[in-house]
Amino acid sequence: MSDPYFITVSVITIASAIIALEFRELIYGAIALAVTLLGIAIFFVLLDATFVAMFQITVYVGAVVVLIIFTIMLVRREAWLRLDEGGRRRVMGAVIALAIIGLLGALLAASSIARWQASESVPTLMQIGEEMLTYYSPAFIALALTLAASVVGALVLAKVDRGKGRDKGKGEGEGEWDEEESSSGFERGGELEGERKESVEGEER
Amino acid sequence: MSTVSEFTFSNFVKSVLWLLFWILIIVSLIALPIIFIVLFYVPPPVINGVEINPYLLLTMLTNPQVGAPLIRPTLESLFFRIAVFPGFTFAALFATVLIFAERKTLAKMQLRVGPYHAGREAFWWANSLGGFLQLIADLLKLLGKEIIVPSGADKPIFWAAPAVLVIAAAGLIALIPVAPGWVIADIDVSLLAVFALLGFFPLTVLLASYASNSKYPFIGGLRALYQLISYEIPLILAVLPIVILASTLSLTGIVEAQYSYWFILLVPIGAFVFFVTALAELERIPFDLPEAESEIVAGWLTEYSGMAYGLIQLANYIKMYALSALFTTLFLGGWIGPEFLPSIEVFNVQVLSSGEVSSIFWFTIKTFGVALFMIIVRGTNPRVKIDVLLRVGWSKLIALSFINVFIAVALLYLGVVGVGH
Amino acid sequence: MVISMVDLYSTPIILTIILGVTGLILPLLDAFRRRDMSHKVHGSIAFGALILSIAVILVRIASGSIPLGIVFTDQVIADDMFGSFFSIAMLIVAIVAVVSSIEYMRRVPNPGPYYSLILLSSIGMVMLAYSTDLLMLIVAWELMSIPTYVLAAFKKKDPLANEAAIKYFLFGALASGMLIYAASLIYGITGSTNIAAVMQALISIDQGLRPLAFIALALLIAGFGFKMALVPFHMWIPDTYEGAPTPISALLSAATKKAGFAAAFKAVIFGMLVFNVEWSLMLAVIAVLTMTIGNLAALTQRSMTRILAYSSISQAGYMLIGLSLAPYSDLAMQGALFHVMNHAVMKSSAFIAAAGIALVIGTMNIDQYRGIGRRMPLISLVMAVSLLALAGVPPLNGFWSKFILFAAAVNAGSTVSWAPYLAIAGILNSALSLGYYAWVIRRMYFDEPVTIPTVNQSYVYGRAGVLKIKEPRLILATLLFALAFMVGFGVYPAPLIAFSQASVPSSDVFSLLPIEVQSNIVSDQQRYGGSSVEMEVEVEDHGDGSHGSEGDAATITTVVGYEPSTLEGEDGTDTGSTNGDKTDGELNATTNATSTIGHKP
Amino acid sequence: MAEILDYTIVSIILLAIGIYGLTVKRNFIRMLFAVEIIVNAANLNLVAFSRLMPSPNATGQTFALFSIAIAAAEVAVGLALMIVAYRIYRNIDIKGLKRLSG
Repeated sequence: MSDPYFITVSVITIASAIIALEFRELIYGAIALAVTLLGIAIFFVLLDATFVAMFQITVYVGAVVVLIIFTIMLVRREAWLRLDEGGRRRVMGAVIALAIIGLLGALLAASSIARWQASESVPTLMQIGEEMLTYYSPAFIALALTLAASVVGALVLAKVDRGKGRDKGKGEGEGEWDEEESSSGFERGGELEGERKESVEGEER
Repeated sequence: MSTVSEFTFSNFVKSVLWLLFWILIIVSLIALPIIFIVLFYVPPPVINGVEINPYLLLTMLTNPQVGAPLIRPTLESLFFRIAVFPGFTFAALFATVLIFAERKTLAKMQLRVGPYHAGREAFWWANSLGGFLQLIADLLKLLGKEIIVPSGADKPIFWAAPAVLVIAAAGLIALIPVAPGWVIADIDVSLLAVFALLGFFPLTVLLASYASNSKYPFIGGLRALYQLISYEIPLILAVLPIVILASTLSLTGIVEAQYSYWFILLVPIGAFVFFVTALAELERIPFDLPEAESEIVAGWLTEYSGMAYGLIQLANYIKMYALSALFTTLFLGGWIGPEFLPSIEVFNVQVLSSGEVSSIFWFTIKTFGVALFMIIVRGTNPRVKIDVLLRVGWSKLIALSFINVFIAVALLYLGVVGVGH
Repeated sequence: MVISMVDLYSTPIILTIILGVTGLILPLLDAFRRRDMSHKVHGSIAFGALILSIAVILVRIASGSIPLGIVFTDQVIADDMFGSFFSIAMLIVAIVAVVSSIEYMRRVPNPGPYYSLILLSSIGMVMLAYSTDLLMLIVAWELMSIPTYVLAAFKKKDPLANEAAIKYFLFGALASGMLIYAASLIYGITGSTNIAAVMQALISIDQGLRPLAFIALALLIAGFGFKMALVPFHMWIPDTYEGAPTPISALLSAATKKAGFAAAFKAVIFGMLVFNVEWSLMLAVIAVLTMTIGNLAALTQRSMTRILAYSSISQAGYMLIGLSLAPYSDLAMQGALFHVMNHAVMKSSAFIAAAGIALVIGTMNIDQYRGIGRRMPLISLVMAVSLLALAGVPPLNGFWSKFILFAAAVNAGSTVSWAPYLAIAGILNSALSLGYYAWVIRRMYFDEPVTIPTVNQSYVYGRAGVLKIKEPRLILATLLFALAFMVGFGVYPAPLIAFSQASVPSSDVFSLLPIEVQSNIVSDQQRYGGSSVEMEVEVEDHGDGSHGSEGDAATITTVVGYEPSTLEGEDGTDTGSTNGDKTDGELNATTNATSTIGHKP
Repeated sequence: MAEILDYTIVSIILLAIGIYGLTVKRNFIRMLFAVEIIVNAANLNLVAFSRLMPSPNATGQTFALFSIAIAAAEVAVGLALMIVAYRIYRNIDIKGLKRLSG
């Protein structure tokens, strides 16, 4: 516990994690999140896992935080983003968090990992690569498919559908939502409006 | 209370004396005690077993030969490496030379008549260096200018962005091996670290454009984001075959793997893709959409002025040096070249060996050549449209880099090159 | 160190290749054509791929090369009967979702990605069912979840769907975060992520590490609980099922939830085998709470999807009975698996029937279901049958699985005193659930038809006043398949019982492990169900319990189950089970299984 | 060199902060932050165990790499959902959010 680097980095990491959640400006929250992620990367460096650290920075700072900030900039004027939580709720959350820290921390301190002696051997990059491509190769395939799925999914969601050809009117009408109608009862908002609209169109034809 | 008075000689002398008086006071009351405290309490640095104390320094002034054996250890110290040689000063110097070379080359290519008189007299012995002092004049101008922060700007981010850019660029140069053993941070995953650092640029640019609170910077920032994100993928893919062939992620290891072949001979497509994506990464013509001055004023740089602008430009040119050096390291064999230069000796003590001098020479020449090529591209090409840029990046370059990866794998399996020479 | 690559000819890999290639080609088809192709084309391709996958599993089972029970090896995936069982259940649901989507989603743009995401998600489920490694489990879990987040929000202009998806996403992300955290703790304790190695390492665990193992266990149960719809973690279920497109609700409720159970079996029941005493009572309490709260909440609902969502929560409680009693009774896991298969079909058919009705009358509100039984007789029939099956009315398949579960609870009463109360709670809850199922049936059949709002004119024919309704054909086809399944296996459940019995390990593994802590586990010749069964747990020297990146060859092969050759003619049984037909011959194993069921209570 | 207990305690504090964020915050992006913090706490655990356990092995680092990639995929989908929500709610006010209750 006497390692000054460790203490500094952990204080910065934890503080910026709290700032990320609590700072009023969302964009500063995102920057604080980036600092937290960098702090984790520095922990990795302290743990002789340089490759993981660099991977962490490349993926998180280079992609994830950029995406988050981009989204924040896109939607930052939206009022519904700034829904505020009540003070009581916040106190409750803090109590839960402290309880978790206390309970799990006590359990941890009681467990025998405190007496573990660190060994000198350091896992190498070659070992990681070998493990990933032999033992974990099916998981690697699954990961590739996961990334493919997320790309396909994100593209489909982010794309603006301009109705093409036959489906034009119908496709657009499908999800359209009329506030009066669907707030009145238990009805499903989306597709029903579409169906109704479509039926009108069908009659016109 | 002094009012504005006419300039008279006596006033001038009086003010000079006044100034001297204050300097004297400050030196004697503040600076001297500090110096003494430092001398008494801070242990002097020990280089090569010799304590560098003030006495030794004074001796060196009279008899430089005493210091000769200490030069080499000084060169090898971490501080010197970071601050001077493979580090910041070298890179900044390189960047300055690049700016000058760029101006001259562009002027020659496009028949521009620029400010070429500044420094012409100072460098009368080298006619082509005319206009060199213009750089210093530019620097002074930027230093003297007021930094205007637009109203409604997000000030902390606005101020921090140039600094972060410079730090990230400086981080890049820390990873590049200039000669055998001459690298600041010799980590075993330095190639990945390069990409990690390159990841900071889109983030910072986006934040800077957001913080400017202005339309053109915002457009420029979004363009920069599209461009940097979409060109990072082919950039990484273009480097993949190098990793496959050299079977290491360390830049030093990659250079050492090229003693028999330069990788540009084995994977020329990769070199091409890397060069194009590096241009895009640098936001240089033909990919300078984020700062296209004829469309969106100066893109995300619009609101920056004064020394903040200067810092950003410095970061840009250091980045240009870093990427040229990276190209050299990855494809052109880094420092590898015939050993022909003599070693440097001071008072018969060898400071740099012949091999080191040649290595530094070759590295510098190659890097400069790559940078010059970038400048020539700038001089001869128009800017592309954003949709062209994205289409080229996503379809053509990625496809090319995949072909490139297959070539590398084929080379590996055909036994042309083995894993890790 | 020799770590062999995984066998390319094992079932999960073949399925991954079939579904993955199809799934990746589907969105590209759109990219290379100027116009979107219709849902029919994409849906048919996806349907073909899914049918092919089921056929592959059946052929593999028929060839007899798949070991029975659960197999834990030193690979990340193992080709075993347990995985095949879950894969078949989940692929059936995927087929049902795909076929009904062709009609239900036909006006939603982007058909290519839609079916591609369903296929990718089903790869995740399949790999999850086969995985024997915590990392593999988590990656497969994400592969299963991430496409469903998108699918739930696929109607991009529908705010309800978006809300549902965002809620689902947040809970899903929290669940996966917890799982990764739990896995990190387990890795820290045991030095490995392979479940067999974890199992072995936990047997000889240092007492000082037990607290960490409990944290991990709690996090695992919470993480899986979100997907399984257990009670403290069920908040997102009704909203998401209501908001998502109904075929996707069917997929979520009937398939991803089952995958959650498969994962829980692998990681909690077997991975944490040593702690069975500690977790079983907790799970039992959660089971009772889940059943009761789900049923009570369902009573107050008026929207069909919400009713089905709450009913889905309560059904999770029944399955959890099987999980909590797994250490104490032979029948518990078997009943849970049987119920998993049944619930997959029952719940998806109920959802699809609701979707079919909504397609025509345009609402999920059961007050509008008045008299629908006369206008849409077939769909209403299937709806009624699947609701009754969910309630566990005797001649239907739901009865048998609940019966086995309750029998298991009574059976386990000899070991643990609280077990019979589970059976009582289950029976009371079944009665309670009939309350709202019967309400829906009453609305459909016994109430006078009012002028139902018919939004989709294309399904209506006849003159005004005597409106008849054409029932959507593809939806009807899937429903009739489900009807055949429910009634067929209700009348003659033996094949399915045999299949589920073949997929569970002998319960002796549970009684064996905690007692013989320190030494090697003795393989024992067991008599089970009249046929001689061998359960073997081979532990070759495995060093520190890791599959080891350094050190010598570490081979851990833990086979929990039977020898493949013990159940003759298993193939015929299974082919029958998935086709919804009865098999011809009375099989040896089948009779034994049924007789066992008969005796135990 | 810090001990394994220190790393796990930092990791648990981060986990608690993440859970706090998820229970308290009602803002989608904040909740996304909280999820990221939880995943990173787990990664810290993994890498710390991988290096500091009595017999170090590379599995923890491999696991961390997988989990980083998974988290990135998750964030991409989450933000796409966010953009869809933005398109839907651009023209209407806050009460839209209350539609799904219970």
